[in-house]
Amino acid sequence: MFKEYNPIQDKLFRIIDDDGMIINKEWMPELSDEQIVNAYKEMLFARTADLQIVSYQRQGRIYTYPPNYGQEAISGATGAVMREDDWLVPAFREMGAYLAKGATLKELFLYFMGYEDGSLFKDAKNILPISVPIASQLVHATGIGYEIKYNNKDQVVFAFVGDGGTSEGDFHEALNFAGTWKVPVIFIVQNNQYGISTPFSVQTASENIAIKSVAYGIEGIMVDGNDYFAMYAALKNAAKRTGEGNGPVLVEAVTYRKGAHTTSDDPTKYRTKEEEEEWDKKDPLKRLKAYLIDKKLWSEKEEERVIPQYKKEIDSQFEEAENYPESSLDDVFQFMYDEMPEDLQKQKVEQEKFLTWMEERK
Amino acid sequence: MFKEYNPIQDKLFRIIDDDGMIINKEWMPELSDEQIVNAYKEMLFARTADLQIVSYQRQGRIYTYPPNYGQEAISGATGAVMREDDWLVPAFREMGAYLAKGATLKELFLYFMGYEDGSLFKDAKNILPISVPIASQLVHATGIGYEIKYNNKDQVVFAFVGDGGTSEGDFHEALNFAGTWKVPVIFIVQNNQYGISTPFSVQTASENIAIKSVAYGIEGIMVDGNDYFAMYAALKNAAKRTGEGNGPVLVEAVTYRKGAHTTSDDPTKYRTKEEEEEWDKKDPLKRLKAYLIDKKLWSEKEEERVIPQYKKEIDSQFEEAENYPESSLDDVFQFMYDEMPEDLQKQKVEQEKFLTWMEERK
Amino acid sequence: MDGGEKMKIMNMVNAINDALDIKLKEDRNTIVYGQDVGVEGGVFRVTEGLQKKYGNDRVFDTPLAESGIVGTAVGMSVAGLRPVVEIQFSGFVYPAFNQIISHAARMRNRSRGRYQTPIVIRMPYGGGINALEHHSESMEALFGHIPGVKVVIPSSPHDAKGMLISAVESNDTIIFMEPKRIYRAIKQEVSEDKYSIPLGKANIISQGTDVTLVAYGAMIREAQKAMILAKEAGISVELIDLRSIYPIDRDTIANSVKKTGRIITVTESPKSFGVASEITQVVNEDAFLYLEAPPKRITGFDTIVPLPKGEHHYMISPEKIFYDIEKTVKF
Amino acid sequence: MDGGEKMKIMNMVNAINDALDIKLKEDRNTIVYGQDVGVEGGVFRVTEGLQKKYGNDRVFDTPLAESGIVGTAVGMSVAGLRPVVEIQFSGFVYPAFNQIISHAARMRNRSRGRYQTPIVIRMPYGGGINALEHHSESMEALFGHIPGVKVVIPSSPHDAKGMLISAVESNDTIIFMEPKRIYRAIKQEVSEDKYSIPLGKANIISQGTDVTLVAYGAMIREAQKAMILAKEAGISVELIDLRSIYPIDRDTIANSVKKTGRIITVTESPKSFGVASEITQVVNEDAFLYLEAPPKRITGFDTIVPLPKGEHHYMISPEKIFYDIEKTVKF
Ligand SMILES: Cc1ncc(C[n+]2csc(CCOP(=O)(O)OP(=O)(O)O)c2C)c(N)n1
Ligand SMILES: Cc1ncc(C[n+]2csc(CCOP(=O)(O)OP(=O)(O)O)c2C)c(N)n1
Ligand SMILES: [Mg+2]
Ligand SMILES: [Mg+2]
Repeated sequence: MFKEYNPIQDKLFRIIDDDGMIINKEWMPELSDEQIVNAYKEMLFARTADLQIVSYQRQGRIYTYPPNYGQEAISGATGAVMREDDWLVPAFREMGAYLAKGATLKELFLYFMGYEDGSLFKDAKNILPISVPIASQLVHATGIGYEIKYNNKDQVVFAFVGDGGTSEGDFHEALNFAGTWKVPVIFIVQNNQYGISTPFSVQTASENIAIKSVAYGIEGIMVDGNDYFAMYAALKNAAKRTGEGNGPVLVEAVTYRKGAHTTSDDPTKYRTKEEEEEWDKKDPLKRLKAYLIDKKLWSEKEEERVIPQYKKEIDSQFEEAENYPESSLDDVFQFMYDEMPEDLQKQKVEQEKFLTWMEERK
Repeated sequence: MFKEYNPIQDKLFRIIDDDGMIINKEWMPELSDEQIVNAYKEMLFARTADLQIVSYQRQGRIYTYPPNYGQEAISGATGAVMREDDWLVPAFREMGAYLAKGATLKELFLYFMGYEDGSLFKDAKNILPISVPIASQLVHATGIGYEIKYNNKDQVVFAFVGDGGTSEGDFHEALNFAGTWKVPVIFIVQNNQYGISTPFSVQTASENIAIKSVAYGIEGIMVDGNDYFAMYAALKNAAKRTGEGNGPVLVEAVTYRKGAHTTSDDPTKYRTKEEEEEWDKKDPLKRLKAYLIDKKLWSEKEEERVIPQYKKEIDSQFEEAENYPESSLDDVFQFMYDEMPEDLQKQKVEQEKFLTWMEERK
Repeated sequence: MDGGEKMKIMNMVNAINDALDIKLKEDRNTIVYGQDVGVEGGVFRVTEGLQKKYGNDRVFDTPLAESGIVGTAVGMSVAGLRPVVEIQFSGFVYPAFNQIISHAARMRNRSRGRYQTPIVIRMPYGGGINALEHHSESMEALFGHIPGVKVVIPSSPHDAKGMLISAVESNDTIIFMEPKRIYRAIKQEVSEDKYSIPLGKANIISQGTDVTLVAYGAMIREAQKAMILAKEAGISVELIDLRSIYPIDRDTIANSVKKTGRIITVTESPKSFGVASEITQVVNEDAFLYLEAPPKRITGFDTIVPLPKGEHHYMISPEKIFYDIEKTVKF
Repeated sequence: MDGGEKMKIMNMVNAINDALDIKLKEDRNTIVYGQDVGVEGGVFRVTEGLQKKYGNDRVFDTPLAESGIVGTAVGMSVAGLRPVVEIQFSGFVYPAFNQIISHAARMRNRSRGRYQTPIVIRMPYGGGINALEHHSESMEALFGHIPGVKVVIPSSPHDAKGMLISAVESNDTIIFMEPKRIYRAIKQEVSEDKYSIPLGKANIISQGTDVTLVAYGAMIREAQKAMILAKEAGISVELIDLRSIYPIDRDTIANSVKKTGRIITVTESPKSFGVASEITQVVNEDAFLYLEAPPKRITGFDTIVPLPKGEHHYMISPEKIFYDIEKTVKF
């Protein structure tokens, strides 16, 4: 696959076209009908949640949130390929992947409501918290890859970053270390064409992102990130390859951020309606749905049936999050060090004294 | 040239072979006999100086020094291609280039003797001081390139870095910015196979360094850095190309650090005699000399005649440096800010008071 | 002020924008760039409209790479330009730390005065805006410890404009930290003309006799609220806006302490190794015999700034300041 | 000490090597890496012989990239390893600053205790070795201001070994700064057994009554020389080796000042925002009423450390320390 879709030739790996028709049978992954329907449902759930969150945000019930809208196939395919023991190293825009790993929507809500516990992802095995400083998490992925190799474990790391993130020095260092160490890491770049308002053409003069793999002597492939099957096939292949000790893989997932950068961003300032409409034609859900309907595996009716269920589920998790216990002063201090240094204890005690004074003053 | 020697094909651009015979007439640069002889003389001078400095160092007359020994053709060719107005952004191992730009040996001696004034390069136009934090200077080159483009100047930036330096994030950011900004910068990587003791294979799994250019959508070429003509032709071409607004160029100069990393390093710990001997065959001076002797432009006798002259010249500049005036307390303070802040003035005054006390105490 | 001066109601965002506008108009060497500062006009809209006005080669977006942003500014400034770069949030300046400490701060000294790096590195800092991780820190003390740069922080629209103009005109590298919490919270009449406020001098906001209160940035507003409580309690506070973190205006502080005998410094930063400690040292050096109570620091904790739901535990309230004023005065 | 203990003459390089050796032998999760630490054994030979002994996957060279070095250590440690990484000189740690401040220092807090980053970041620091630019700085205060890491500095072979063993066994990220000037200058008997010295505690090197002298790293030796001069002048100095920059051992310092009434801190770092200011603040907080003279700082200047030919202007001499001891005692 990596030979055939050599990024030097600027080739895009696709399996279905914009209308959901298979155009690349050779690489069509072996997935049962049920698996495909489930994949669609997960993507639909993620999108429903996404749109719902934006409306919560408008109601002032949640802080800034970065929607995944339009990028669901990437997270969906990652979720399907990742095994329980595999590591997920997130950026911040791959909700479906967290959910697939075992994180809950409630936890995500907590995070974007500003609760520390939203980073816990309690029941998700081997997942790092969301990483805000762009691209810095990629080096961690390489480090985790080293541990896997060192201990001969059967694991693969899935690490996320955006197109903007490829400009950071840490992208370079992470891939370069990973290349020389030959560690089992898949670097997934969600190329959604923008870093906030900055278009891809301002990020780099490189023909595409996958091609950057040659700088590290590793495999790279440019995949239609809005094509669930292509993403699944590419990641499955990459995971096999890297898991067998052949070194890291760079997967560029070409996609489009249909929503705003975050709920505080206004994309009309920097992109055109025409562009948005062009990309609407490539919408990942639309395409997978067309495939399913064509195969009689899905229907508008079914969709109308599940969406209200999803909404209810989302609302219920959101409400749970809204009723989360308040954060305590302890929470600020307790995880700073393995054992709290004396001086830090004193700082806490002093604050408590002040709070008592405040109480008494009332 | 850049098409023909596409680094993706791992092709090495050479003009003369190990014995100084032309093997690539097509690209042989148009240089007069005099120019070639001069080039050889400059390289010979640089080498003579280099070896001399190592012996000064052994005598304890100079601190740590990083020899250029074996890499003279790269600096030599750069010096010949650079115009007066062009910028030179040094790393620290390209003596011949500084000299060509108008820096003096004496200044270099001052630098490695630990005088601040050794960074001044008084009569060299548009040259930055030596940069110690590896690769960090490359971003400056890109910035200078921006100014050139902004003001429509007829200038090119020649920026140096080592193979080790290509691993730093700043290498990535410098080339990526330069690529998107399309600025007139030539990034010259002296791939001397080692970063201190670390071999190239540990730096990167990339096939070669020139190939990293594709990650930035810029031209790249892998050149035999021990072949003066190849280096000259490549840089000349690169300068023309980039000067005409076609964006930056990455030139990998494949060479070998024949000496130690610095005078405090012992290469026998990490490389073999066989390897050194293999590279001896490719020595840049040996090859150019063979060419010249073959063309009857040079002789052993001539060489025996000039070397003592060079040595004398080197010694004389060294002695001048040794007699350089002592650094003053003023020197520590005066260039920190455009105007010295009051507090800094006070710090100086306090120190002066202490020095007076010391004097009086004696 | 003479009659010709035109005043306009501005918040800090407007005032900074105005300062940039003035300098861009006045000096073709002034260049403004960073992430999303062009088309978008900055995530806080500080550079709004400037790209349209001055063109893509003078106001523009860069790749997402802070070391690249500051490092290219070093190169540009050496070659004669005067870049004003934006770091989107101060929490993201660290990839550029090497370029700041190793080059911007050292190029003049290294080149023995031959080259200079007149760069302004603007960045919003500080807490109180319900932001994600890394968006709320106040790490100005880190920059204060770097020889070769200056560090300044305005506390009002008026100051922001005047100080930024000075910063752009300075031949030094200036770390210009903007208290984002009060970007839009304070509005005041600001002259539309060009004016500048010298860097390195503190500003006595109000005179007092019982205790000196030093603050800066968004903490000035909290300090002013605390002063109301103090007044009620019959305590006369002298409020100093530090304005310049480095160099520190020793004289203004020491003179005030000589009058009041007591000093409290308020900063949002972590407690240890912060600006307050430096001020305490300065006061010990310059006004030791006048001290009637231990110089007090009111700071954040030596912890990460909590996410929004816990941020109130960390943030400094007017009550907290008053609490310590009272304790210090009663010492 | 019981009879079984075997002692050996070691300098600090030997002692650090020995500590690494012990931990590598004892715990397969311990991993040592960095630039040239493998085949070469480090530019200062600190890791000499370890690669041969423990293999390429446990002691190895990396690409030349500090952010990569520290960042991969964050990943490894989260996954269960205990990396001890070397930064070749502290002047080259800045490319890794973001990984330290944004991740190593925050991962436990961010993940609510789920993950930890038991990393040791070793780096030689300080002046006095006639080195090139960026090879002589003492910027420990920068790290002291970062919540979530600990910062320690040994002053002798004995301490270096015991403190490094504690550092490797700590579940926190430890910035371990090594005073390269005394790497080989001090030799002493050091136990070949495993022992550890708790981090966070200062060490009273010698008791005294007139003035407290706080120093650390290479400055201890200079302080000891100054004490000879002080003794001649009839001044009794209490010398405290700070050992831990963060957290600071407040009690040991305050108790000493309560006895002596006077304190001087010696650091090689730039003057402003340094360790001395923090100690002055601590003393003002904890022993204000005992102070008989202003807490004094003896530091470098707010300048770049000069190149070798000018370094003597910057370096702190025993005479300088004595000069200030005398002034402080006579205050
Ligand atoms: C180091 C750093 N610089 C700047 C930011 C501010 N910021 C947050 S998201 C973003 C754009 C990211 O673009 P991209 O990597 O393409 O990811 P996307 O948002 O498109 O998913 C920026 C600049 C940051 N978080 N970290
Ligand atoms: C950022 C940084 N890290 C480490 C060093 C220490 N150091 C000096 S030279 C060198 C090796 C450089 O290798 P390379 O880039 O190949 O250049 P060469 O010495 O071979 O010319 C190292 C690690 C440094 N100067 N800067
Ligand atoms: Mg993007
Ligand atoms: Mg090299």
